Amino acid sequence: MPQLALHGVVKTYGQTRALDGAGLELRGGEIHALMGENGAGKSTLIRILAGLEMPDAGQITFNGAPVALTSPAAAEGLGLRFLHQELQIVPALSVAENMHLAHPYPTFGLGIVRWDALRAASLAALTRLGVTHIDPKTRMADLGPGDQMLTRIAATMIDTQGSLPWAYVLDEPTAALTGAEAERLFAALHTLRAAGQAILYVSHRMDEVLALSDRVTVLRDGRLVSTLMRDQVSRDQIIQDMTGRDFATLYPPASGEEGGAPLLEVRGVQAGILHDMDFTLKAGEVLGIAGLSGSGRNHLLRALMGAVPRQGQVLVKGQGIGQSPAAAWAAGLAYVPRERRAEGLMLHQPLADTVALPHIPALSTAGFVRRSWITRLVARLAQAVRLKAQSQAQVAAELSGGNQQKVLFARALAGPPVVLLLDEPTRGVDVGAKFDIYATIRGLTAQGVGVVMVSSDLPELIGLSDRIGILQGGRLTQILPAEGLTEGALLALCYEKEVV
Amino acid sequence: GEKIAVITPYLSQPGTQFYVEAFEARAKELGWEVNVIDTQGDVAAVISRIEDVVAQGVNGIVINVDPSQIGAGLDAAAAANIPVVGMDAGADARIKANVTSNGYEMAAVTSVYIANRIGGAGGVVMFTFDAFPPVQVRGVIADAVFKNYPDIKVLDRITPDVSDGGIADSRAKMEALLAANPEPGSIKAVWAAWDQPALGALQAIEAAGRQNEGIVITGIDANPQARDAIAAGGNFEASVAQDFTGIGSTAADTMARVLGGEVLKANVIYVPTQLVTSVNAK
Amino acid sequence: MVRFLRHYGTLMGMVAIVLVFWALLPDTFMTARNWLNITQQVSMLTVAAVAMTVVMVVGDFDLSVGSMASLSGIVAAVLFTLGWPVPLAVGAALVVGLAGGLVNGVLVSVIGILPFVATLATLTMYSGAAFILSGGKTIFGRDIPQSFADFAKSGLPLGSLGDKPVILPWLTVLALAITGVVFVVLELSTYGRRLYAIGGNAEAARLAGVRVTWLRLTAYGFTGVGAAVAGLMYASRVASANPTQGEGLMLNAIAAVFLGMTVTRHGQPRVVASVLGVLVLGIMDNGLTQLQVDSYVREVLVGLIILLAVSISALGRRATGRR
Amino acid sequence: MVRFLRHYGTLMGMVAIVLVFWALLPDTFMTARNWLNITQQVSMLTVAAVAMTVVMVVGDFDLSVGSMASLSGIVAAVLFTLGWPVPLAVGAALVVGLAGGLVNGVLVSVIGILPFVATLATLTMYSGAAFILSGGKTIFGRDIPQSFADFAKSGLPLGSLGDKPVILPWLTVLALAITGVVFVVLELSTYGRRLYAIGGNAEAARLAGVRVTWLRLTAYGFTGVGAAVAGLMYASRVASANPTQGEGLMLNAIAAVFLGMTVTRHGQPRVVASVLGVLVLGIMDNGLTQLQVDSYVREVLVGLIILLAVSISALGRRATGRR
Ligand SMILES: Nc1ncnc2c1ncn2[C@@H]1O[C@H](COP(=O)(O)OP(=O)(O)OP(=O)(O)O)[C@@H](O)[C@H]1O
Ligand SMILES: Nc1ncnc2c1ncn2[C@@H]1O[C@H](COP(=O)(O)OP(=O)(O)OP(=O)(O)O)[C@@H](O)[C@H]1O
Ligand SMILES: [Mg+2]
Ligand SMILES: [Mg+2]
Repeated sequence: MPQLALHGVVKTYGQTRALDGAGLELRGGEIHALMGENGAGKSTLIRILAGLEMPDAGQITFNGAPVALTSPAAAEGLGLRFLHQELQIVPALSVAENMHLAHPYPTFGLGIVRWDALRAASLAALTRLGVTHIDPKTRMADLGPGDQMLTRIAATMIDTQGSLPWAYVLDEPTAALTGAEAERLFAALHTLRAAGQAILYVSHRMDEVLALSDRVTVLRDGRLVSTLMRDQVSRDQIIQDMTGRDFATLYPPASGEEGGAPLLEVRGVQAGILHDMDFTLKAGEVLGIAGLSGSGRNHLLRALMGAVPRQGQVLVKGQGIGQSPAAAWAAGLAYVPRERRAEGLMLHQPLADTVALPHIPALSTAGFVRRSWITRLVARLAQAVRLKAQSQAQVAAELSGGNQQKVLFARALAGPPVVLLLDEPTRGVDVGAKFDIYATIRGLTAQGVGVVMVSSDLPELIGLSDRIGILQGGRLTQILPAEGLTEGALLALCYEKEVV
Repeated sequence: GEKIAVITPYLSQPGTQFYVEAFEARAKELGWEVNVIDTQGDVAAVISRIEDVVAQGVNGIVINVDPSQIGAGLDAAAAANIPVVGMDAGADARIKANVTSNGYEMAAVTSVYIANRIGGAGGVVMFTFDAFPPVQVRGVIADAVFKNYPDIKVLDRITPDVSDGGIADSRAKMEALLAANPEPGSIKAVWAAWDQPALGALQAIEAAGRQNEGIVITGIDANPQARDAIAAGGNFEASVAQDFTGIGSTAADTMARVLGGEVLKANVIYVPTQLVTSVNAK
Repeated sequence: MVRFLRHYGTLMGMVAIVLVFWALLPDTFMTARNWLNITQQVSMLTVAAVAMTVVMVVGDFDLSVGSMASLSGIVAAVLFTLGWPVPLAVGAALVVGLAGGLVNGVLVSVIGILPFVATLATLTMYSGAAFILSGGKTIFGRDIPQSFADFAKSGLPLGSLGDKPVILPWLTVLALAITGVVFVVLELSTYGRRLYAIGGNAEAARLAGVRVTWLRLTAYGFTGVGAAVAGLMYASRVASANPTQGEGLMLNAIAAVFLGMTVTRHGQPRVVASVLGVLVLGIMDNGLTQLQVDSYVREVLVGLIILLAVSISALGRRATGRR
Repeated sequence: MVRFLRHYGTLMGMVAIVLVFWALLPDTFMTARNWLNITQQVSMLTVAAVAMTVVMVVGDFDLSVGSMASLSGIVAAVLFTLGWPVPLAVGAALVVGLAGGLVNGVLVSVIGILPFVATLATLTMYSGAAFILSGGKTIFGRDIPQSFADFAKSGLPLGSLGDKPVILPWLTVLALAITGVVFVVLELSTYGRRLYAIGGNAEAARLAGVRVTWLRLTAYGFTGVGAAVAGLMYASRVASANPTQGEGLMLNAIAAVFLGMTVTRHGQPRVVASVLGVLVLGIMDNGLTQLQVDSYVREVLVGLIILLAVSISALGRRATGRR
């Protein structure tokens, strides 16, 4: 069995020490989970394996012999295939061309591309993953996020003349997948393992990791903490290793009882694929929204914010609100968007600017902003969400994913809000930061804030919500209490119509 | 020796080059140190550069833009008592003298040449450029001359794109006009306010195979490329030679007289021009 | 060290340039008179660059500032020839600038054309309009009222140095005033903070309640008015108007803003930095002319200086981590 | 309908323009000779636009193509005056083009300067170099070898029409050949597909192991050589070289590529589309001149046509959803 090992890897960026003695050992025929909090160095380690970054120190050996991974070609030559963390696609090119981004195109010679062979190779790889509904000629931009991810995963399984892959390195492959799509991926991974291939796998979804992996390696602050067999390790142990702290229970208990006055009333709202939206949110209540990919969850929050055109009425505390994000923020709606980098942050500006932006009217007099007010507000909020940043002037791009998310939470809290709209609030966020975020949400509901939360993380949805609305093809089919629901039951409800 | 600054926005134009060179040659004999500054079309920058050389403390300044556009610079020079001489510039109380050719005269010579050659009748294409005052006056005279012949019809008055010197765009424009007037004899003459459009028109006529229709082309300036074409005996028949060398050296001599303390009476000094045809082109 | 170079590289480069000129031109460079000259010479470019900064803050460009400057000069001059009084004609030229800017804004912000393309097309159109209005001629001489031409020739008396009076030119005063106004608008007002947010991430700004389409449109309006002011200053300085005279402003204004961006903390466009950029260009022009460096060599040197400043800043940004 | 307009709007506009000219100029517009003329007139712009397409495919710009074209013409002409044989001088000019392009590539790709800034600075430098080499003069007449000037005057005999021979000018042939080569490289070769991938998402390409830095650098090399070829064609056509003669190429080349992008399916830059864009500009120039439309009005009209095409495409893209 081939074996790849890294020892004592060190990597610094400017003043950040991303890796500080990290290590890993990967064998054929295993599914190996790589775990760690946000910023623990997982992706950095993977980029080093991929030949995209050079380590400052450390050794890499393949079957016992030292190797130098100085370029992506060198990594490919060793039979390593990568799926990097960010959803990296070229929207303007076809599925087939996207799948061959990391691999040589088949040619007639002289670099002239053989399009038929290109498509055939892509189709074969898709089929290997059990995906048959994607045509390699389609433009990548025309696929949904789930299909895009499947395509990228399939791309790691392409046959090339050069070297056969033996190891697949997948950095958060399921972050954008629904349950069913993830299942398909897991089945494919099992097949690969059975064929003696190795899989290195990064995920923040604890249940997934526990169900799938043979071994678990945990990094903390760039250091190797432990590598253990699945059957020697418990969930609590992994969390303990990752965070150095102990979370008896991840979901803080609901504090107050719901049943206050109605805060948000949605009456016959239509927008895009959404139809006949009717629901009421009461003070202190968390309404979870469950649904399959493309069911319109994202669209629902955007419609409430007035970011997409809508018909029908949206009332906050009994008052109708105008159709623009400005009107929504002014009425006390606060929004934490799904894509924090694309939709939330001013990545290269001081984080205080991002936090203050929607609240500028309240932070200014006679058209001029009051710097001191902003400073005071941001200082208070940063503390409230336990933000780890050097200063208010630090740019958001320099923060880890979890802390970036906390910046957006801080912004949502500034109002203070009447209703909080959350879209996948903990996507790609580590356990520690997740706990902080859950505590923040609970703290708000205790003060009577209402929350509408979209999440694909079903345990989270069940753990935090008071009621859960099921969205199917743009319709809210039912709203039921979260108490006592299981993941399986919830998933079944989301699929209901298709099953029938 | 004396430090003299020559400041022009138009150095890349062939005429300007010649008189600047002649100026430099004469200046060398006089033992001057000459700094030639090209502002590449920017007139305000001419003012700025005048201010700079005034700060530097030159002994004299030579300009070739219209003085009314650079009043602030001339004031700065006057305040520092630095004499300014115009080289193909324009008249102004603040410059000691302007050395130039008579633009009205040159345009009259070529337009009358055309009128005579075509017997006072037929279609004429004009290439003009009104944005540049010395060239604009040429168009005014040609308009007047052609208007005086009732049977001469001005087919088009074209302003070519001069960012490339004017040949290529004039050629494209002429090609289009030739295509629009396919009948032999429908275009009798091309009058160009300077040589580049005349050369472009010539290329267009030859490329269209219409060089034997007797289309008469005239230019102004008689630059070497134009002289070659005229000497070849084709459609390009005449141009007017400005005595660039004479302008340059006269400007230097004028500056020398000013620096010598002489007070000049006439503030325009005309250097004679000459009609160039195949007889005297070489 | 690297970080230091990145933030202060360009600034130190500027100081070095000034010191070199001072050493080589001991008597004439470091004089009040020369510096007043420089400020006056760069005043039009300052206004154009400051105006350009506004659209660059929202992450856009405006290639049409140069032809808008030409057009505004021509509009005023043509109205002068029709006998309009100076304030009215100048006002009309500013209105044209505003209108032209808003047209750019509509094309980019409402219709959604790339700024480069939209303003490239309007560049052609505004320049064509300037040619049509003027009949392609330069308008000068008696057509330009004395009071209009005098503006650029006079200034605020500051006292006297030796025997000569020292005068702060009105052009300089105007450039400073406009810089001040734009500084206040961009850095201190809520409007300006929103523009910066749009430049940082337009979609995020929209979701945060910023009226992106409208604000982006108005930013072009600012730039259009600024371009018109620069064009009028130019026309006053040369006491004439020519349909091509603003052409040089556009590339220089953009160069100045970019040069300025190399000194700012996060590489953002900022008013004061843009003015620094303008000064670098102006000082180079002034000093190299006084040193009698050939005009063409000067051009190459200016290109090199820009590249050097920008390279240091780019490399520095790289070395300190992400960009 | 909207979708239809978006894809075919510009194409239909082109056809409409041609039909209008045909109707208004029944005898002279739709003739083989006129079309051969047009192709020859636009041949230099075609090469420049096709070269520009290469860098635009990777999502960049090259503002220096115009001054590189001037420089290459000057280099060849200066070498002619030194007695170099034509092929050697032309070869040297092409090497200068390649070198200049690679310098741009290094600045943008290796050092990481924004394309706009880097090529703005090199624009100044290459233009300065052309001025220095030529001493600011136009090189012409006996200095230009006959064989070099003849290239632009002759062509491939195609037969005869009526009494006159019909000749496909070499300039047209060369432009077609270069278009063909670049088409094959961009659309059919692995190299070209990698360039498109970089333009689509450079970060994704980098993570996938595409040598982004290197490929981007080479793209500028292509563009530099293309600009040099355009400059040589220009010099041959006017049988002279002038340090500013390429200036008009840059903005027109960019305009042509953008105009072309309005016809492509997803708004990408493509070679054939760029050539269409060039043709639109050339046909407008030819037809409007034949109709004796005032040059200034023509300028405004061309700007309007570009805006119209781009607006329709932008609005269409909006209406059909994604951008
Ligand atoms: N290019 C870079 N420049 C500077 N710092 C970086 C860079 N890449 C990563 N870092 C820093 O290195 C550390 C490790 O980051 P890395 O992306 O490897 O974490 P991760 O474990 O993958 O986290 P996540 O779970 O959020 O994906 C973080 O502190 C991060 O901010
Ligand atoms: N701006 C838009 N214009 C047109 N259609 C849209 C727009 N936004 C979303 N849609 C469509 O509306 C449907 C619902 O999308 P939405 O993103 O809300 O679903 P979702 O439940 O959040 O799923 P996912 O998790 O895949 O994002 C999808 O079919 C999507 O293509
Ligand atoms: Mg990661
Ligand atoms: Mg969605």
